[in-house]
Amino acid sequence: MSWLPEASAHAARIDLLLAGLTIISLAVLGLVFGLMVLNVMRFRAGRTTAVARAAAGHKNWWFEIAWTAATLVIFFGLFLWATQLYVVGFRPPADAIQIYVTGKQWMWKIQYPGGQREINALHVPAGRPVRLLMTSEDVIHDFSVPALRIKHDVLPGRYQSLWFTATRTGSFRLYCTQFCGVGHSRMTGTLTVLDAADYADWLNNVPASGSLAMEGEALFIRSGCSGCHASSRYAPDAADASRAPSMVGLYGSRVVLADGHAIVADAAFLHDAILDSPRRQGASFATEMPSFRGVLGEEDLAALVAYLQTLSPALPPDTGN
Amino acid sequence: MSASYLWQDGTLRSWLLTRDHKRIALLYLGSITAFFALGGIGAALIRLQLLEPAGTILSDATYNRVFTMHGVVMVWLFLVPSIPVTLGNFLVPLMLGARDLAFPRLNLVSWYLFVASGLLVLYGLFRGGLETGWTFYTPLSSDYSEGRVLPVVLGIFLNGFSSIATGVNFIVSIHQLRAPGMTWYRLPLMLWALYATSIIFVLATPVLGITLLLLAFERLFRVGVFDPTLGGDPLLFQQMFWFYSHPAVYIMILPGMGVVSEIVSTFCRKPVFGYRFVAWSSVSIAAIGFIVWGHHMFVAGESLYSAIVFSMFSFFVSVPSAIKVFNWLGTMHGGSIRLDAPMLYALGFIGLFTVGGLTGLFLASLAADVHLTQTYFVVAHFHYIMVGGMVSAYFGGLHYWWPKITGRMYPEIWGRLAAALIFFGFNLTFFPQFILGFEGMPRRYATYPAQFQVLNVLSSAGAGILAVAYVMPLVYFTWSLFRGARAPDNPWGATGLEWRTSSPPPVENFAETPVVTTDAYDYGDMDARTGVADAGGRHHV
Amino acid sequence: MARIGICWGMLVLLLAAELAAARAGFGAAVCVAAILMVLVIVLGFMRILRGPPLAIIFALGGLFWLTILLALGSLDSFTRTVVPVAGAAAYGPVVRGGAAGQTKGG
Amino acid sequence: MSDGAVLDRHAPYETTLHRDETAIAGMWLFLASETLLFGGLFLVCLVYSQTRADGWAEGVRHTNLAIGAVNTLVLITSSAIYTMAVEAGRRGDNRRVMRFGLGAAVLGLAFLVLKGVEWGQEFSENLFPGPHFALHGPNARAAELFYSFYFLATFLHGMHMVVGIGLILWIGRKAHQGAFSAAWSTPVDVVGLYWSFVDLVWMLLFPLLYLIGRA
Repeated sequence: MSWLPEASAHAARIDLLLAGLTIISLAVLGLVFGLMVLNVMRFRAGRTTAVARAAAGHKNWWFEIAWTAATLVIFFGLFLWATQLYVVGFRPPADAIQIYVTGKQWMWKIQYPGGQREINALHVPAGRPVRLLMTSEDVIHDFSVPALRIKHDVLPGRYQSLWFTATRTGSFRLYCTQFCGVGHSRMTGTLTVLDAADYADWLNNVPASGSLAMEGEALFIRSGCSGCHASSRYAPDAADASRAPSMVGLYGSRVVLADGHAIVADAAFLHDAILDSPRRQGASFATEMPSFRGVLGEEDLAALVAYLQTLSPALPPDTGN
Repeated sequence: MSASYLWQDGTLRSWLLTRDHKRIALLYLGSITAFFALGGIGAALIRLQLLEPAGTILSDATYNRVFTMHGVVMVWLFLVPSIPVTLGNFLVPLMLGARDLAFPRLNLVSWYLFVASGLLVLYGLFRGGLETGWTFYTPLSSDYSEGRVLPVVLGIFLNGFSSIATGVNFIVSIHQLRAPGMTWYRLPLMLWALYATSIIFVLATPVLGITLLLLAFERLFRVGVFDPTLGGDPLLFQQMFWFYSHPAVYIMILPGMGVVSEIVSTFCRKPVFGYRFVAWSSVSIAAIGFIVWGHHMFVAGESLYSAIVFSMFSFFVSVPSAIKVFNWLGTMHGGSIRLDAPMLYALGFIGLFTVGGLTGLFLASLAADVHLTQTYFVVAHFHYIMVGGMVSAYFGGLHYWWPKITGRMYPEIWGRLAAALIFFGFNLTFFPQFILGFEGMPRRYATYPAQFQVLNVLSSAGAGILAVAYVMPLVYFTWSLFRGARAPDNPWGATGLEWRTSSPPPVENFAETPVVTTDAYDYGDMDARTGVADAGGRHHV
Repeated sequence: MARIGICWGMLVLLLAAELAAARAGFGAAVCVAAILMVLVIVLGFMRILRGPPLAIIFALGGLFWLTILLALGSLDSFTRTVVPVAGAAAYGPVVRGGAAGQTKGG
Repeated sequence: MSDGAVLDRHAPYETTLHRDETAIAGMWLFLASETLLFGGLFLVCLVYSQTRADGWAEGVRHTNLAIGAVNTLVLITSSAIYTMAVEAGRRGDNRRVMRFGLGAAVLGLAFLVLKGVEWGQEFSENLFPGPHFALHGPNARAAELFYSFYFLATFLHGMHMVVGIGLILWIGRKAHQGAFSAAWSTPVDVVGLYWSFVDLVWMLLFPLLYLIGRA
């Protein structure tokens, strides 16, 4: 298990605050447990000496006042420290990139200023402030990125703002952390922090909004596929095959079926596999895939297949059937 | 002196129509034990499910129903009533030196309301289920939930009346029914704690009632005052919900603090250090506890001013709690400490409550809360308060007063073993969750990324131990009813009025109305030897 | 009996005053009249001053907690800052419901 | 303890005065609790009447002021009459308790009937929130909020009226049986507190639902 990374300067400042709180807590806890154990050892019935008891007598009113006051002073310091770090969140820099985030049962829809759209994935450049403007289409969600140490509820009927400046490139998990119904634990995604050049490159290569693949991605989530099949191109999700095979790189790969027969996963294979899932050799997944025959129409299937093809970026998409 | 309250009239009818506070306490004890078991089964299912990242036994939909069931049952059908309606009902008149509570009939009505509400809630939870979590946030609960919101919400509404009835009864009894000589500063600290609890019962519960009524209205007619499509504000629901539900935390913990004060004093054979501080800290917790609820909403979209104000108040509320902890430690200092089972539970309470309180500071600190809220850190924090603290105190209290309630001693060795096991199992279950929370694992997830598995497995292992430890008292308490040694009137050599009557007490509690001439916890002979401690105790304030 | 008659008369007069004030648009005067009516009922009909002292304590306690509920409960709504969204129409999602109502306060 | 000639063996009181004061204090405490129940409604009203002022006032303007005002008068009178029953109870005059109680209950019933008529009108005018809501324009949604509040508030108050009328009828029956005496009429007092409280709540709801924002 790796320790949670700090993907921004703010994250480091929060960790310092948490460390401060932890040290104070451990000191108090040590004091309480220490006094408890000492008292028990020293004043155990039958073991107590008159001398020990006599020594126990110096308590007075001032003692109570003094330590109460000390506690209050420490608390006030903590309060100021934590508040000052919180207020920052209400003051986004004017030059921040504005990205829209829409929560919907159970996916995150992301819209960039250039018109690019994504689902359950957020790409940002390192070193530039980014401001998320968030709203919900249905219930309350919560957009949370632990690596940045930030989160905020996403409410229907109004915008919420959340801003950050990521300083470390890489992929980090994002979660919905406000319980939002059946698919709550599937409403996760990936924040990818790219350096400036990669970001520009990425912006140019996102599938345009309204494309067949884009439609397929929405279907992939809406029909429940994303509940079991990993589809994020980036770590840490890509290799997760505990529930079902990962869709990343599936298109164009060789699949060995239960009867030992090997087959290349082309568009026709994907199309048929969605309708009736084939048994793979030696596979043991936590879930069994239902048939989507009669659930998804041909247009839907085409969109899904188009989307799955984008998950094997090295291969050119073919025209399938 | 007439026969004990247990056997005076053994018919079922006499139990179901009883107005004797002691019998009502036992009726409550039976009901909440059943609910505790039910909630515990929910907890076991949750921990089983989370053994594997992909989940093991439950579908997402079922998992959501199970954790909602666990939350609703534990909060309203076990934790909130727990100590007040069992130990409180049994002890308030005994500690006051009274024959019964002020309104005996109302007391019985409150039990029937409780049972009715419990059945209604269970009907909703098991015929269709509910998947909103115990917090019922709108618009999920009002427009989007497929669960049985209405029966559960109406059940909790009824439950509120039961709480209010108990609160009214306690407050009025403590004002009106004190035995001659029982001044306010001679009251056992348990009664101060229950008085403070009752304030919350009476003044917070109705706000929950109206909030849930508004929710039910919105659910029924699909339009209502929190509906965002009408420009309604879902945050207003949260404000009103937490106006009750945060003080409800103090409903759960204050009686536990009362129990611990009694136990610590008895097993140290010393008056509680700083009696008046401890007494008033109960009342101030109840009062300040009403003005901190907004700290549940730091990331919910509440205004900056509001967040700052509530954060500051939240720091304040920890002061009276700290006063209690240090005064208990002060009580132990220079005492003559015996480590019987109740004392072990009390020590466990002090330790675990301290952890819970300190982690509360993390959540009161605005910026830290942003990272930690809605994660397993919060889950661990409130379980330290409610299970580590409150349930420990409840078990401690049951062991302490068991001889008085039943007239039988429980087996001491088993009692100590269970106490130790609960402490160990509890920490193993919930400590890893603090780390999980810091790492960012969100709460209420049926499945989770594989990186969190190790800590989850540790937590589930702890839960297994905890389950065994909780079943043990059920077994040996039952055994003791038939085979336990007969209890003397005052097995612990304690000072309260309840120990001056027989074990179990007669129907009318006291053969003669007791007259109080000394302070609570007046372990006179010992104080004569130590001298200073007693004088110190008296001159506080 | 005379006491009850007087109280009743006062209540009717206050009701009339309330209606007049409402017609004239004096919201504040309506509130004052309503509070006076409540006082007449508490003092005249419920006879709080002749009840046990506990009655007064409980009534004041209820009033105090009501104040907490109203003051702190509305604090958030009255101090909320609204996120100004520039260019939302250009590429942002459309917000459902009464966003217009949200722009008040702060 | 066998001083139970006057008092029930289970009743934990020393004297009758002690018992009566306790009952009255208990009722006041319950009313404090009720205050917070309605307090939640007042909070909703406070927030929306300020932050969605225009739509809220729009809603207020569509309530039926005539019925509201008459109902207020009815309730004031009912409360006054019941207070006379309380006075009669203190003198042990069972006949008057019954008569005044009945009068108060009839007026209470009249209030509910009028309220029902008003509701009926509002339903037929499509003022009940929902897809067919009568009002349109920029303030319509907030006006729907107001009517959500209006119907729940009047429903909750109406429920309290029903309970109150039930309690008064129970008092009337006891009075008919001659249960009260100059020495003991506490139930009459306690029910009187409750009935006046229900009246009191209406004194606050009336301006909130009908007056403030109308002009």
